[in-house]
Amino acid sequence: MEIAGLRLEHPVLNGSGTFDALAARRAFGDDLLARFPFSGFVSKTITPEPRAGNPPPRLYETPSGLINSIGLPNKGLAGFLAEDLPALAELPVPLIVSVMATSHDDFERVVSAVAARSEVAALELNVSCPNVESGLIVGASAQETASLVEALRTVCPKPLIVKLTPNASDPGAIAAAAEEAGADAVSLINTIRARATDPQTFEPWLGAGSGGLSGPAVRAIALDQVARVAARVSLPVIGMGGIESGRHAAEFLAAGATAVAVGTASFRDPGAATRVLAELSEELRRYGFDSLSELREVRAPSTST
Amino acid sequence: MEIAGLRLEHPVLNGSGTFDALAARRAFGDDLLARFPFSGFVSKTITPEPRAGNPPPRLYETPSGLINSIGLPNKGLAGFLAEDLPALAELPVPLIVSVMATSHDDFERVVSAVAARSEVAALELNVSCPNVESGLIVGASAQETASLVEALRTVCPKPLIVKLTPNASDPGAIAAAAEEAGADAVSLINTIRARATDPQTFEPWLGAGSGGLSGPAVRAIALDQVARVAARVSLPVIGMGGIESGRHAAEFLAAGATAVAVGTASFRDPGAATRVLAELSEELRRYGFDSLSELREVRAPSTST
Amino acid sequence: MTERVLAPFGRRECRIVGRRETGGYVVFSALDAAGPPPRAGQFYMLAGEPWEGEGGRPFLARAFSVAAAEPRGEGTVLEFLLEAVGPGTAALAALEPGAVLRVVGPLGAPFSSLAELAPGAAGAILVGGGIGIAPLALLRRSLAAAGTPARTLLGFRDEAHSGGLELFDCSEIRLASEDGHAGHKGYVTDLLAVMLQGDDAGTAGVYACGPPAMLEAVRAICAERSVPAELAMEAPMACGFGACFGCAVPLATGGYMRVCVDGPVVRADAIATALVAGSGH
Amino acid sequence: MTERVLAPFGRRECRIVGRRETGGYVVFSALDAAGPPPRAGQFYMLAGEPWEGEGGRPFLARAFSVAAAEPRGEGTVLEFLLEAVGPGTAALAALEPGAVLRVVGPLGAPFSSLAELAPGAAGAILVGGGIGIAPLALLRRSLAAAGTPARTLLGFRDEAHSGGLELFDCSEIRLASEDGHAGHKGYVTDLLAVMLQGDDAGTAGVYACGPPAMLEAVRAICAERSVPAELAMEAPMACGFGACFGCAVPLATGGYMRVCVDGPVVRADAIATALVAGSGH
Ligand SMILES: Cc1cc2nc3c(=O)[nH]c(=O)nc-3n(C[C@H](O)[C@H](O)[C@H](O)COP(=O)(O)OP(=O)(O)OC[C@H]3O[C@@H](n4cnc5c(N)ncnc54)[C@H](O)[C@@H]3O)c2cc1C
Ligand SMILES: Cc1cc2nc3c(=O)[nH]c(=O)nc-3n(C[C@H](O)[C@H](O)[C@H](O)COP(=O)(O)OP(=O)(O)OC[C@H]3O[C@@H](n4cnc5c(N)ncnc54)[C@H](O)[C@@H]3O)c2cc1C
Ligand SMILES: Cc1cc2nc3c(=O)[nH]c(=O)nc-3n(C[C@H](O)[C@H](O)[C@H](O)COP(=O)(O)O)c2cc1C
Ligand SMILES: Cc1cc2nc3c(=O)[nH]c(=O)nc-3n(C[C@H](O)[C@H](O)[C@H](O)COP(=O)(O)O)c2cc1C
Ligand code: FES
Ligand code: FES
Repeated sequence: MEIAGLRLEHPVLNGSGTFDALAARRAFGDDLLARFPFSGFVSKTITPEPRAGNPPPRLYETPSGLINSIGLPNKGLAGFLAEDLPALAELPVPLIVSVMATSHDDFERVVSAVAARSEVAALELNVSCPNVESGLIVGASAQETASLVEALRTVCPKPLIVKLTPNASDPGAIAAAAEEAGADAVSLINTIRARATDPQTFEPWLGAGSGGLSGPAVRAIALDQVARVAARVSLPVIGMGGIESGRHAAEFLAAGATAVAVGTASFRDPGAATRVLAELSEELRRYGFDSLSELREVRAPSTST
Repeated sequence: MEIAGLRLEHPVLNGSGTFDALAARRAFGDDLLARFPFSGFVSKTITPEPRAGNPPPRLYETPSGLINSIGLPNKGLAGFLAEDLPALAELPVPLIVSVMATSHDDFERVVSAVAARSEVAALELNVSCPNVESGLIVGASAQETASLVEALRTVCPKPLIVKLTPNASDPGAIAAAAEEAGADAVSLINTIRARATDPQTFEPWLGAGSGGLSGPAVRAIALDQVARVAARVSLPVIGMGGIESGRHAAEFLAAGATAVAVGTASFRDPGAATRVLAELSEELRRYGFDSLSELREVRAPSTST
Repeated sequence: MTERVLAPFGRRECRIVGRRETGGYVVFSALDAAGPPPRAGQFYMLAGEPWEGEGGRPFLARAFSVAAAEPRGEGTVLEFLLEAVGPGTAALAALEPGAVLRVVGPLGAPFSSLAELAPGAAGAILVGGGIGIAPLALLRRSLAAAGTPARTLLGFRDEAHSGGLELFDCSEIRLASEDGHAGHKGYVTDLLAVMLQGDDAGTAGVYACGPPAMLEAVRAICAERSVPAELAMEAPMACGFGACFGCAVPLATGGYMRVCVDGPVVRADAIATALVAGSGH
Repeated sequence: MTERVLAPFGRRECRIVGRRETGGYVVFSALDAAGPPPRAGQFYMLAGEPWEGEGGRPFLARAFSVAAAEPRGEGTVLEFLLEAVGPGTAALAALEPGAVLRVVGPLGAPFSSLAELAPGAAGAILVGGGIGIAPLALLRRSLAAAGTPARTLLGFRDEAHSGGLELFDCSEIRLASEDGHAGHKGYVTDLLAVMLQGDDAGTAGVYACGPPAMLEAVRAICAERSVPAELAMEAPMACGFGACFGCAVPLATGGYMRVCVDGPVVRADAIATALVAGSGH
């Protein structure tokens, strides 16, 4: 299949920041490469300068979900290009690099430097991370999103995926703005702003005060936003949020997604995406769909409230 | 305790639309009155004209949550005033009537007619229901909310609670607009837009296409919005969203809420609010808080991202 | 109208006291120490403890018609007939004696007496399909106790969906099965149509419970012949006591009723259709 | 550095083959047919089947140090020492032989050999507190197998938190207990301090695992006396294989390490503190 000019073996990617292929290789060795579960690998979001990330605690388990407040720890652009990119190039699938910055200039610097590298197949713009100020501002506003994408479009000859925030009144409008401004695809949802309480002190539990919710708890919300966005734009949509099974993947595809991503489910089982893919084929067969695109045609107009 | 000029025996209310005291009286008889679980009763939202509600299916169970797409069935203003209000007046607690309309004129008509009735202690404005168009529009915009509340303030001598939608980029800004315009309190969260898929056909499952998510799945999201809103306004905040235990209630109070409401938990146990209240007292004792307001002072500034 | 028996307010805990398997279904019984004896047609919202399972479901309680109710000590032993079709029913079907059952009920409107349903009728006809035979078992007993003559027609898909016959302690049951493994090969409503052809319409009242398609057929047959009928309906429920407005069934006069408080037993001519999207499985 | 044993990619299913209670804790063992034998200090992410419970938790798998590993047939019997402190540990503690255990592992960096940790040292000192004695049990055996002399100091809060001693098949354990029910009345780090006073700093290497406050005391004592030490750390984990960046512990040089891939065993002088917000219980 092809999405935004990217050739993929199958429709299951990873969510940015939910799988570190280099760390996983330390844990699983080359068995990881032999059984690599994703059809394309999305890196954790990188920023212009190195970041240490948020003070712990960074995690809180909720009913059927997880709050994280990681704070985008990363080596920064230079460290990523020098150390990580060559190692990531050994993965058997196309590489999509997720990037974030807090100004147009910084964004342009990161995007052009990353796009210039031959190891990189596509870029994803994280304008939706709830843990860093710029994500909130850009991703919640159609205008901000459009102006950013327009600016980056000119410095990025590679496919540009815009990752939408669910913390917006109307994600469809943001997606439409991104399309208008030249994005090649959109992906959603990122995590939903959430908070936990210290069991002993009743103060905020997370070191950074609040974080983002992911996992099965958010799946129904994600599915709705994917359906609304897919109804609004003709760009390919990469759907994610709580996908744990092939059934769930099929639901996102039926709602209009072209591909899906597995995030939190990989924490519970590093090979979850492999199972999701196998179950998805099984679902298609059971319900008599000949192809993914046939499943996508099911979708009813999603204008209802 | 007092909230927005309303005297309440304790801090546990019901969420609008999650407890029909008249139907419950048919099921439980006067045992309901003898053991009434809430300190104030919030009616299901009423509208100017009668509504039949959405076509079935109206419900879908999600991991630790529930999607509903009920569509505000109600007898309309006249039917409510004539038939329901006298019966609701028999409840042993103050009555808060939730109202919604799709224009300022209609809103004014409903609010002034309801406020004129002596059985009514306070009104709640539903500007946040995800199932009816106006809720989306008004509740997602600070300006719309302010102009509505200003208009209704002049026709409503009784306490006016504004129920906020979680489907907004910045609920704190909406709350601030409501405060500025003269609201006496805010309540949140209403349900979060969500969607389900028909297990057989892969089409949208709910009769209306989409609905709203409630229950434990949304609690961490609700807690964050309550903390942000409480940090932004000095109005009393009625917090709700997935509260199932006294522990959860204490977390909302520690985040800045003055009172809490129990919604979906009542479906699983009609007397859930009674248990929540008992457990809340137990929590206060265990952690050495002398009063609810002491618990509320725990809250750290919630400006962190 | 036969009055509903009111439920104690709130949820209470009962103990499972019996469990057996029967023709693809499970019958389990619970000792309800604090609740009143229910009437036929009423239901309970049931959940286990613990309840939420793998994948975060079941989350809500599930509705079950009471199939038998016998006094024991101060309380009542309630019997339920259960078909495992999803996570909630699977979890309940796995409960062993001694386990805690969380209960709200009895809920909803019961069946009417024959005199109320069909004044002057000589006898009742009970029509049950699949798991829907459950409330008819209790109804059959209460009709017998009242001295009301009744004939019982029960239909099943196949042998794997044919449990609970032993809940009926009478010998004049007529059976139908879609695969022909027992009784008439075909639908139970075939038997009803034949029976009502013979009957004078004025001499019978019909009580039915079963899958939506069966109820719709009963509704049509009885409407055509002007035979008064009551249907015990199902609809997806979140609460069971009128709180959520989720269990909507369209009324003949427009709008919707709530199955949990306005039903589950309804006059067949009160509803627009028994084929409600989202009901059945 | 002793190399980590790599885990097979993905999650696999094992069977519980044994379970016993010991001084407030539970020891359970599982037959891992497909995984390699682990090294001391490594851990596994464990979950039951089904896993999610009442209230929607546990949701994520939980981390457990391997306390013993013995070959059986083609596979390995893994033993874990478990203290029930919340929904995840409670669910695991309830698993009976025959139940399915979902497993990812072995994960993380193991303890170094004494020659690697403290070149020239004459012997190892193992310092364990509470449930933290688990990885030391396996370490003690592997040191013994390598012929490395080792003394073992174990501390417990009280009798209800003192299980698992029998995992150490050696007689020279010295005990401390806060309530004085066994051995020295006080902290296990009191014993360590005394022992290191007598010792020449160059003659020992310390391996420690236990609650954050104990590890921090070990770190301080060893730093003061320049004794090389390795700590097996804990931190809340979502994944266990470096995917989530949740298990952060501050480094002495600034920034954070991930306990799951950069640890759990770390050089004591590499971290800024063992008292990390959110760790322990
Ligand atoms: C008044 C009344 C009386 C009843 N009496 C009996 C009885 O005596 N015995 C008996 O066995 N059953 C009875 N039922 C039916 C029983 O309540 C259902 O079978 C049960 O609720 C199914 O729950 P489940 O979790 O096993 O299956 P579910 O997963 O809830 O599946 C049941 C059906 O619901 C739909 N569905 C699938 N997924 C979802 C979802 N996530 N959310 C919502 N709907 C979904 C599908 O159509 C599916 O086939 C009665 C129902 C009512 C309303
Ligand atoms: C490498 C490693 C090895 C370990 N080895 C062992 C071992 O051998 N034996 C053993 O018994 N334990 C071991 N542990 C600890 C064990 O993993 C924890 O005790 C377990 O994860 C607790 O899970 P729980 O659900 O029982 O408790 P939780 O509810 O997770 O509570 C544990 C603590 O987490 C915090 N907490 C409370 N609620 C939440 C929430 N919702 N989300 C996040 N945090 C919360 C609190 O501080 C609480 O006290 C090890 C941990 C690590 C990292
Ligand atoms: C621990 C964690 C870290 C994440 N880091 C990033 C990130 O760096 N960049 C990003 O765009 N999304 C990040 N996400 C969001 C995921 O990519 C995904 O959008 C979200 O988790 C929803 O999918 P899921 O429910 O399958 O996890 C992160 C999510 C988690 C749970
Ligand atoms: C079935 C159902 C119907 C509801 N109807 C209304 C309504 O009429 N008006 C309203 O303001 N909120 C309505 N709500 C929202 C609840 O009042 C509450 O804000 C929300 O459910 C979150 O709380 P909970 O998680 O405790 O249920 C409804 C919620 C549910 C589940
Ligand atoms: S099930 Fe909630 S109103 Fe009927
Ligand atoms: S637990 Fe996920 S990175 Fe360590």
